[in-house]
Amino acid sequence: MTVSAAPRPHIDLQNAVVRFAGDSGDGMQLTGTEFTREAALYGNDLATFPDYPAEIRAPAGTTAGVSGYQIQFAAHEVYSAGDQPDTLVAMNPAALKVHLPDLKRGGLLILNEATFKQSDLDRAGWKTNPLTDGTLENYQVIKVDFEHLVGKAVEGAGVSAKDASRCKNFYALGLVFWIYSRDIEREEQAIRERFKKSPPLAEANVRAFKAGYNYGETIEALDAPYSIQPARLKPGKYRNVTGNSALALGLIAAAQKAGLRLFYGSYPITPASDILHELSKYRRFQLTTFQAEDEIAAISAAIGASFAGALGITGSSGPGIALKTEAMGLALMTELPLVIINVQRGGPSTGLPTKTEQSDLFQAVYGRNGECPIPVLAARSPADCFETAYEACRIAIDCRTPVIVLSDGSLANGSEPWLLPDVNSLPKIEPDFATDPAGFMPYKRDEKLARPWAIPGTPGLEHRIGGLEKDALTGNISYDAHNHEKMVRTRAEKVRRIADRLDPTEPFFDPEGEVLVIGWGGTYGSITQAVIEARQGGLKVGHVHLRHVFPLPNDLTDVATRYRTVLVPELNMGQLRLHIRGQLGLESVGLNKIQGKPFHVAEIRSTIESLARRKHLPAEQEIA
Amino acid sequence: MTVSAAPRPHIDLQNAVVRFAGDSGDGMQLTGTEFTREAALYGNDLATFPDYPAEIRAPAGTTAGVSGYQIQFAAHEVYSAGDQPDTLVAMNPAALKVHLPDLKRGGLLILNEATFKQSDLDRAGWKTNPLTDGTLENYQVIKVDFEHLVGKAVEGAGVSAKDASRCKNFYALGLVFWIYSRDIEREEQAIRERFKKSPPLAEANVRAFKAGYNYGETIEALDAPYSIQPARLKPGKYRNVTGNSALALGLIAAAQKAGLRLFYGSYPITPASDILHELSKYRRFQLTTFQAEDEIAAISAAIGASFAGALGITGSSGPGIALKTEAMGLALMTELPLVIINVQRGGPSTGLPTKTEQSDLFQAVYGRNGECPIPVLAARSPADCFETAYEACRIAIDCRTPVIVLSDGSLANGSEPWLLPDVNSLPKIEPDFATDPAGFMPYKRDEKLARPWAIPGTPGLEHRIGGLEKDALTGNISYDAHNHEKMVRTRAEKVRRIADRLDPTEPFFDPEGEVLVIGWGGTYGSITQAVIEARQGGLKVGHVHLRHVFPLPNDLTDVATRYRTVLVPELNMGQLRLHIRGQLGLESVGLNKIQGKPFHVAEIRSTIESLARRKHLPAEQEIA
Amino acid sequence: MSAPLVKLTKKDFVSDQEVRWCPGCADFAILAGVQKLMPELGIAREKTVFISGIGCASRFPYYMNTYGFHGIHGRAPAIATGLKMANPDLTVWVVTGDGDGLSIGGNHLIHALRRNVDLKILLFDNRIYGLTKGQASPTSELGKKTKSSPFGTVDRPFNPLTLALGAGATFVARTTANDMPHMSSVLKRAAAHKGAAFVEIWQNCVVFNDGAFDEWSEKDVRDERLLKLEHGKPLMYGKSKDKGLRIGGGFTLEMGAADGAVVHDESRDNLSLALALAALEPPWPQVMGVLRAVDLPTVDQLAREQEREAEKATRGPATLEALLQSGDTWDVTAGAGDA
Amino acid sequence: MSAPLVKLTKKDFVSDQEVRWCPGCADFAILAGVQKLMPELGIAREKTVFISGIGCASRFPYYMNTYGFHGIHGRAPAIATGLKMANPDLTVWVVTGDGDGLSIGGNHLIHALRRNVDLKILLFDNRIYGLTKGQASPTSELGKKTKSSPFGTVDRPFNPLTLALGAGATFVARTTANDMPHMSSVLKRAAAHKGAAFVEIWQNCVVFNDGAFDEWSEKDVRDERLLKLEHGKPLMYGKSKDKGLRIGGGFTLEMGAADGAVVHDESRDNLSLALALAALEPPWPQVMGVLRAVDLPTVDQLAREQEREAEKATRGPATLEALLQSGDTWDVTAGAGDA
Ligand SMILES: Cc1ncc(C[n+]2csc(CCOP(=O)(O)OP(=O)(O)O)c2C)c(N)n1
Ligand SMILES: Cc1ncc(C[n+]2csc(CCOP(=O)(O)OP(=O)(O)O)c2C)c(N)n1
Ligand code: SF4
Ligand code: SF4
Ligand SMILES: [Mg+2]
Ligand SMILES: [Mg+2]
Repeated sequence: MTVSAAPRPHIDLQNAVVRFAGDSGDGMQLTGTEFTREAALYGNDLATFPDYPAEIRAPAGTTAGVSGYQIQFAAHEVYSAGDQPDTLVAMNPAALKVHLPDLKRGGLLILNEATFKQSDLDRAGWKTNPLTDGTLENYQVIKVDFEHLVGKAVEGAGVSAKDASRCKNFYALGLVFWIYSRDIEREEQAIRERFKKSPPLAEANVRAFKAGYNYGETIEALDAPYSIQPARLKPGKYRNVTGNSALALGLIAAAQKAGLRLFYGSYPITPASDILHELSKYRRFQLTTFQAEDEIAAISAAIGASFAGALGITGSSGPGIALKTEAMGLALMTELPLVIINVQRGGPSTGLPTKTEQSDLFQAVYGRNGECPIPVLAARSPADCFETAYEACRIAIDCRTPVIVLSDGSLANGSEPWLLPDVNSLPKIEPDFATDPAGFMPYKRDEKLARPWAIPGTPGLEHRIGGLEKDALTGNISYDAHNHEKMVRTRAEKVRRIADRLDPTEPFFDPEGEVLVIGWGGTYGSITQAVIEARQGGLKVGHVHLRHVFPLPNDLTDVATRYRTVLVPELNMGQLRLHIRGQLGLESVGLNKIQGKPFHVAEIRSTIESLARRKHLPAEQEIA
Repeated sequence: MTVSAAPRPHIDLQNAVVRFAGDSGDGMQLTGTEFTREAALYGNDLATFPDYPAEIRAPAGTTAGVSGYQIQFAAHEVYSAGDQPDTLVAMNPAALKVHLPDLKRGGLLILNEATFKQSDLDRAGWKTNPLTDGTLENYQVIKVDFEHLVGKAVEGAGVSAKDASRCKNFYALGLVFWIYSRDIEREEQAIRERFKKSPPLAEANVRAFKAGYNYGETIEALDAPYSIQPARLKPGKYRNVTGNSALALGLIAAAQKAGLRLFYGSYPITPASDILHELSKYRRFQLTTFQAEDEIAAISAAIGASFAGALGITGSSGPGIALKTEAMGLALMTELPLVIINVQRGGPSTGLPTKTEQSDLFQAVYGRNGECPIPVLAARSPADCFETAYEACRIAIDCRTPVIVLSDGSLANGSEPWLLPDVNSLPKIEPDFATDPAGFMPYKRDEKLARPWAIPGTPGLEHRIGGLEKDALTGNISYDAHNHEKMVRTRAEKVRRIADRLDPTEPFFDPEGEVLVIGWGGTYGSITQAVIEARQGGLKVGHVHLRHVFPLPNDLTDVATRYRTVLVPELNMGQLRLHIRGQLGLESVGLNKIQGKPFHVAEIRSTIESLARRKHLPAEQEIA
Repeated sequence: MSAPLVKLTKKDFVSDQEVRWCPGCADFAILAGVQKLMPELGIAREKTVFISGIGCASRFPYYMNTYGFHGIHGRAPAIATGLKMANPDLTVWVVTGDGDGLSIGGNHLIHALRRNVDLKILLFDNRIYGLTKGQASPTSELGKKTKSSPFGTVDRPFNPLTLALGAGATFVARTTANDMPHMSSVLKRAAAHKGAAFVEIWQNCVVFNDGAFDEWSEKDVRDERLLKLEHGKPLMYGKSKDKGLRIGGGFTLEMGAADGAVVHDESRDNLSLALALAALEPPWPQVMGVLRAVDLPTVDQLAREQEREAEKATRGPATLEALLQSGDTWDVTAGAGDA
Repeated sequence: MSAPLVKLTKKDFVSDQEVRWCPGCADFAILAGVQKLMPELGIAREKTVFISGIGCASRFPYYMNTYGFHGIHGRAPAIATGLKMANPDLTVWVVTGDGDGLSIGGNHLIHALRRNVDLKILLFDNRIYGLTKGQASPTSELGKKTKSSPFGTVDRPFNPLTLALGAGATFVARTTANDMPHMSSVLKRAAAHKGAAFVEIWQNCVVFNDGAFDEWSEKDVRDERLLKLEHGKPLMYGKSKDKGLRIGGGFTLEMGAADGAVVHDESRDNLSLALALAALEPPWPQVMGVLRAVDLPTVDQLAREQEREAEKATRGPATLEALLQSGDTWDVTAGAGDA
């Protein structure tokens, strides 16, 4: 892969963390996404973390309206979007206010100089001007007069002044491309493709982008350009995916492999809506998307679709999942396949809709009336959303059961390179519809304790199901006391047996030692990186990341006893920790953060280190 | 209190268990209730257990349509409705089929002879005639030709043949009155009062009742009449109450003591509907009942009412509670008083709507999105519903928090004598509305961490609340990371502190010993009786019955360590057991029954005994 | 897979389940009517699905020897929408009550109607909650004393017909369980309608609301108090069809003699006539029959058409491989791998 | 407790919160209109409450310096019902969006309307989901391409006006955020109505559905395409009021010349005129203004009256003691106690 030559010698780096930040209207999400795509195509490994406000567009120039996008890209494997940026692009004083505290000491700071007028500063809540009051003295500051430079660059492209000003983000992108020696030709094509409906806009953006790139040359005081070689990833074909799009693809893959129509019933909600948007594009794959009137209708329709013989799926986030809990009970009782996706966000209630959190585990495992055991799977990275979704569909169909998938806001919007799976080697999924009237009994079970899936349209199998307790064989309504006990225990056992079919738990890194870190969901990257770093310091540390949150792996306690202590870092108040103690009696120390943000690697690493040193183990570890 | 003289000498008993069973249309619930009232007025202690089908009236004569009502009444304190009836009234073969297995060996069986025709037997599923095939040989059988005898008795009362036949149940009641030497004059008055709108009907029922009573005399082969002296209960004024009516009274009492309007928003559902019916009668107490369009509207309206400064309450059963979980999060975020009542029934889904179960504990404690801690209280007996409801309201108002009350079907419909509390000695409840604009901050907290309750109509305190995360002081929307962590922890701490204010846990019976039985909810009676019996066998047993399911008492683990083992009997798969292990690390053995029915005393007693004998403790104890 | 076309009879649609309604309940009549109708439709048992919510009425599917789903309270229209969209070949009936369909399930109902999902929706209206033993429902008359309203309700009731029309329903009708021929003809019309067909059926609950419809069912008065609609015929009623509804001043209806009565037209796009009729309250006659029947594309049909167009518009093969590999991809070559 | 009666101004109703809508959003105009209206109503700030659900529109309460409650998605009418029934002295406004009010919250809306709760309900209709970034709403036109319907929607939209009328609303009106004088007059009428007042407000979302109402807002065409209703005045429109709606054959409306036009009557009990007008679709003019305004008792009022009657009817004192001791009681005398 060629990189366009730059006159100055490159400085080779192993990795870098870049954050783009600006007003909601400044196009920072787009800028970040473009940079990410180029890094991916170049062959870096990477991880991203977009972070935007709950309002569509909060008042310009205020801290409430700041939108950010962070990427870590590297010549080696990357597990998280990074704790502290090496380079921060701040398009206005509000963005600087919000993000400066995170910038690495000595880091590169690119500022939009023209926006530091007194009124701007006031709006952002700066008491004095950071450009002049010494605030920035520990950083390499690049002040750019974007308005002026962009204006000049796009002169003659045939766009209005307003549109010209909107090209700022591509100017900034160009500059960062120069700093990290990225391929500008590929990006130029991408820009032209994106704006193909308006050639003048395309032209203007390309000019701004190139001007930004060239501007890099002119900055003397800079160490850059840097270069970061492609990572030596596992061979194969790659694609950069966000969690939500990988999840959508996983669902389609499962339906296609099973030969079923995919029915996705959903009601929009941040951060789950993109799954609906994504799936809606693929109508050609025997795929029905149904934007229901609410979440209850969405899950009910999915149940109806499953009854009809489709793969019924529904997705939402915490508040919407709350509304679905009654119908989940119906799916459990009728023992139909159903997948329920929860892309978690900050709670409780409406909470922090655009922030990430892991606080819906209790709801997923315990949040229903009656004895209502439903398997719960959690995805650990954007690309892993594919596999988790696929596996959830497989279990749902195999066992005729609702299955919950937990994702979260950081996975949903974050992205990483994804090694495309070989379609033929995906596990088989066989819906195995009942067709034979001889001896047909709606609730006669197979060895997985699954009942037959007998769909309308099949002659001779007419039968009735519903949410009242049912006879263990005929499925007719039964109020019999012992039948009820039997059915409750059978439904529990059906789910329990899923654990019997799991692969043995093999911790990453050390198979025994001082600390076992047990995680689930989106903390995977930060934990992995933290364990790597702790082990570099000589500690023996293992890491188990649970895909199966319920039922838990049978051997988890056994594995845990091989370590002196167990640490459970979570973006909640300790839900998995209570869950494994309640289910398994497994004691652990919690590391809990509830700030709507992922862990910093350092927070976990230092906790591992201090635990390894401690004689007496605390119950919860404060974040240093 | 005088008992009308009976010619034969009475046999003194300490207690008796009587069950009335018949078709849904036979009026068995009424018969049972009448007998219960009389026993209460006579001064017996008692406990009752009504059990009826989910259909209004299933096909006549089938086992599906059988409705039963059991009472235990005694000359001593009574804790449960009894395991096995001493006397069974079976108004048709179906009732016999369903209930005969429970009748005590040698027990008294009163049968409606005329209903044992072949077609009746077929409909009830008897292969041969139990009257003649030896099935009944171990019982004292009294065959009564009700149709004929009742017909004769009411001749001339001026009612139709159909209405005459409907008097059967009072004939049966009369007979049982004779058997247990009850006061027929008081009952005669009661019947006349009940049918006061139709004097002929009143007359007919009175005649049937008296004829039944007199019929007793004529039965030679009987040990009866029995007599059971009044129980020596704590002195005071008593009243017989069902759990639902006690609960309704508890709510009214709390609102009255607090000087607040009571607003009850609800949507009908078995077995919670009677709370709505009951409250609807008391419109004169500044009380609004609102039958909402669904459960979501019911809780939302209650939240709106609390915002307005009323005591907002909502009630339902499992499936309806599921629908309320989203709005519970809103109540938590807005920190308004709210009481949510769940009268549990058999689950999951629609489950067994008229049967009892304790399987919504998980839902109550863990069933919401986000970190959403809500105190959970459980009532232990019909009369205790009053106190529990009162306490829940007090906490809700004191702490500005939603509070969940768990009752269940057996408590709701069951009844017992209730020692009326002295209204003046009920704990104070002070809503303490904010009125002073000086320094007013919507989220500034007091020492209980409660925020001010500033209601619309108060000048100068205008403010806005909602479900988004809010600033720790102003209550304005805040997306700040550290503010969120602070608020999540503060909300948790507010609830946790409730435990600090609880009385120390003092186990009933032995303060240390072999077994501590920890229970919650409607199992109180069976556990108490079982412990009494186990102790009579020489075992040292304690009993803790948790009113506060969440937060748990701080000293529970300490108390538990004073016993060799802890037994947790539950009408579910072990939800409290998992909860105390998860929350406290407290290990216990579970005794679990999921049959839609209360425990038999014997099931718990034998488990206590076998646990006391065992060396190695099992995880779950099978019911023998 | 499809069953041999033997001629079915009513009996073929009777399931083996014991019917658990109270003796005398009007639900029995509706059940009989529907079971009788089924063979006339010529649709195989296995292609027929009954979906319900919760309530006495909602036990209906158990008694039909077809596929059936006894859902949760209020959600039948949503379950049915999913079923129908997943398999448009099925004939889908929804059975609901006045509480199930208009109280908790009101939103799903109006959305199914606006979407024009091809469902036959039967609302058994007994103006009471039966299964939960006698609370007021959204069709209970203002001031009605029930278990939940011992002093009388304070909520004005819905008119199910105006609600359905206001929601944009393409087929709206009313009938009563105690007029079997009328009910049969209306059910048949509903079955024939392609789209969401809404039928309110007056149904007497003998236990909790006995006599709710007596005002309109007693022999001597019913002809005077009910107006049976017929498409293309004037709006006439009365024992000897001597009365009619005519146009009054300023866009109103007027009671008067039969001649000059407005001619009923079910197929009008404009809602005004249907609505005027639906909204009539005593002393006006209550209308019975089909108020509106217009043909519009159904959502299940539109969705499938869109799917076929999407398939046609696809460039390249619609395989899973192609899908996964779409977008920007890159290769990492062997040998360089370190993972 | 009640505030001194000083004359308030618009400013008094502006809260200290930063308004977080997109520049150019029509929500700003509605906010300004409502803030301007408030002092004209002569109701104290503390007696005024704004309740909303979730959506861009639903941020509204934060910007009003009154009591306010930003509820959960779709539930504002239910929250408001509880509030109003608990304290009928308050003036309660509900602000909702087309998604909030007609999709997830449709049921609460129609029930609030049928109950005639004394609420002023403003539905900000931008025919799109704003806050969640551009999905179709129940008022999006059939075939509309949105994020959730890249091939166009397949669901027919609701007509909010016919829906409200069908639900029995006692006050139904429409206005648009880009005609401040009209909007002000309609809001004022809504405020004056005793009962549930439903107002649909056309509101342009500049980001996700810009131009949705251009067809009716551009200067040169709007008079031809909008018919402004006035009570007691004939149904006329057109720049020079030369066109009118008249009665056609068989109970229909007809476009024609102004004279002979039907006279608008908001106060009719009969729904037909209001509905005929509400249901008009292009090429017919769209109506603006008050379609229906009838006086009927409100549920909050009826409930309080019932309460007063219950109090009057009480035999003996309505004390807590008396309540607890009602029913059959008995005494256990001291000395015999063993517990
Ligand atoms: C979520 C939920 N809420 C409440 C109930 C209780 N419930 C069952 S049926 C019913 C109403 C029945 O009335 P209707 O729909 O009119 O049917 P009917 O029994 O009169 O035929 C109610 C409230 C329930 N099963 N589920
Ligand atoms: C239970 C629940 N479901 C979904 C959402 C996500 N959500 C927030 S606002 C909204 C729709 C907003 O549309 P509309 O009501 O038209 O308001 P607008 O933003 O257009 O003003 C949705 C789906 C939510 N917050 N809660
Ligand atoms: S309660 Fe009423 S509706 Fe229900 S089965 Fe009985 S009569 Fe029919
Ligand atoms: S997204 Fe649309 S409705 Fe929402 S604030 Fe922006 S312009 Fe207004
Ligand atoms: Mg009903
Ligand atoms: Mg909208």
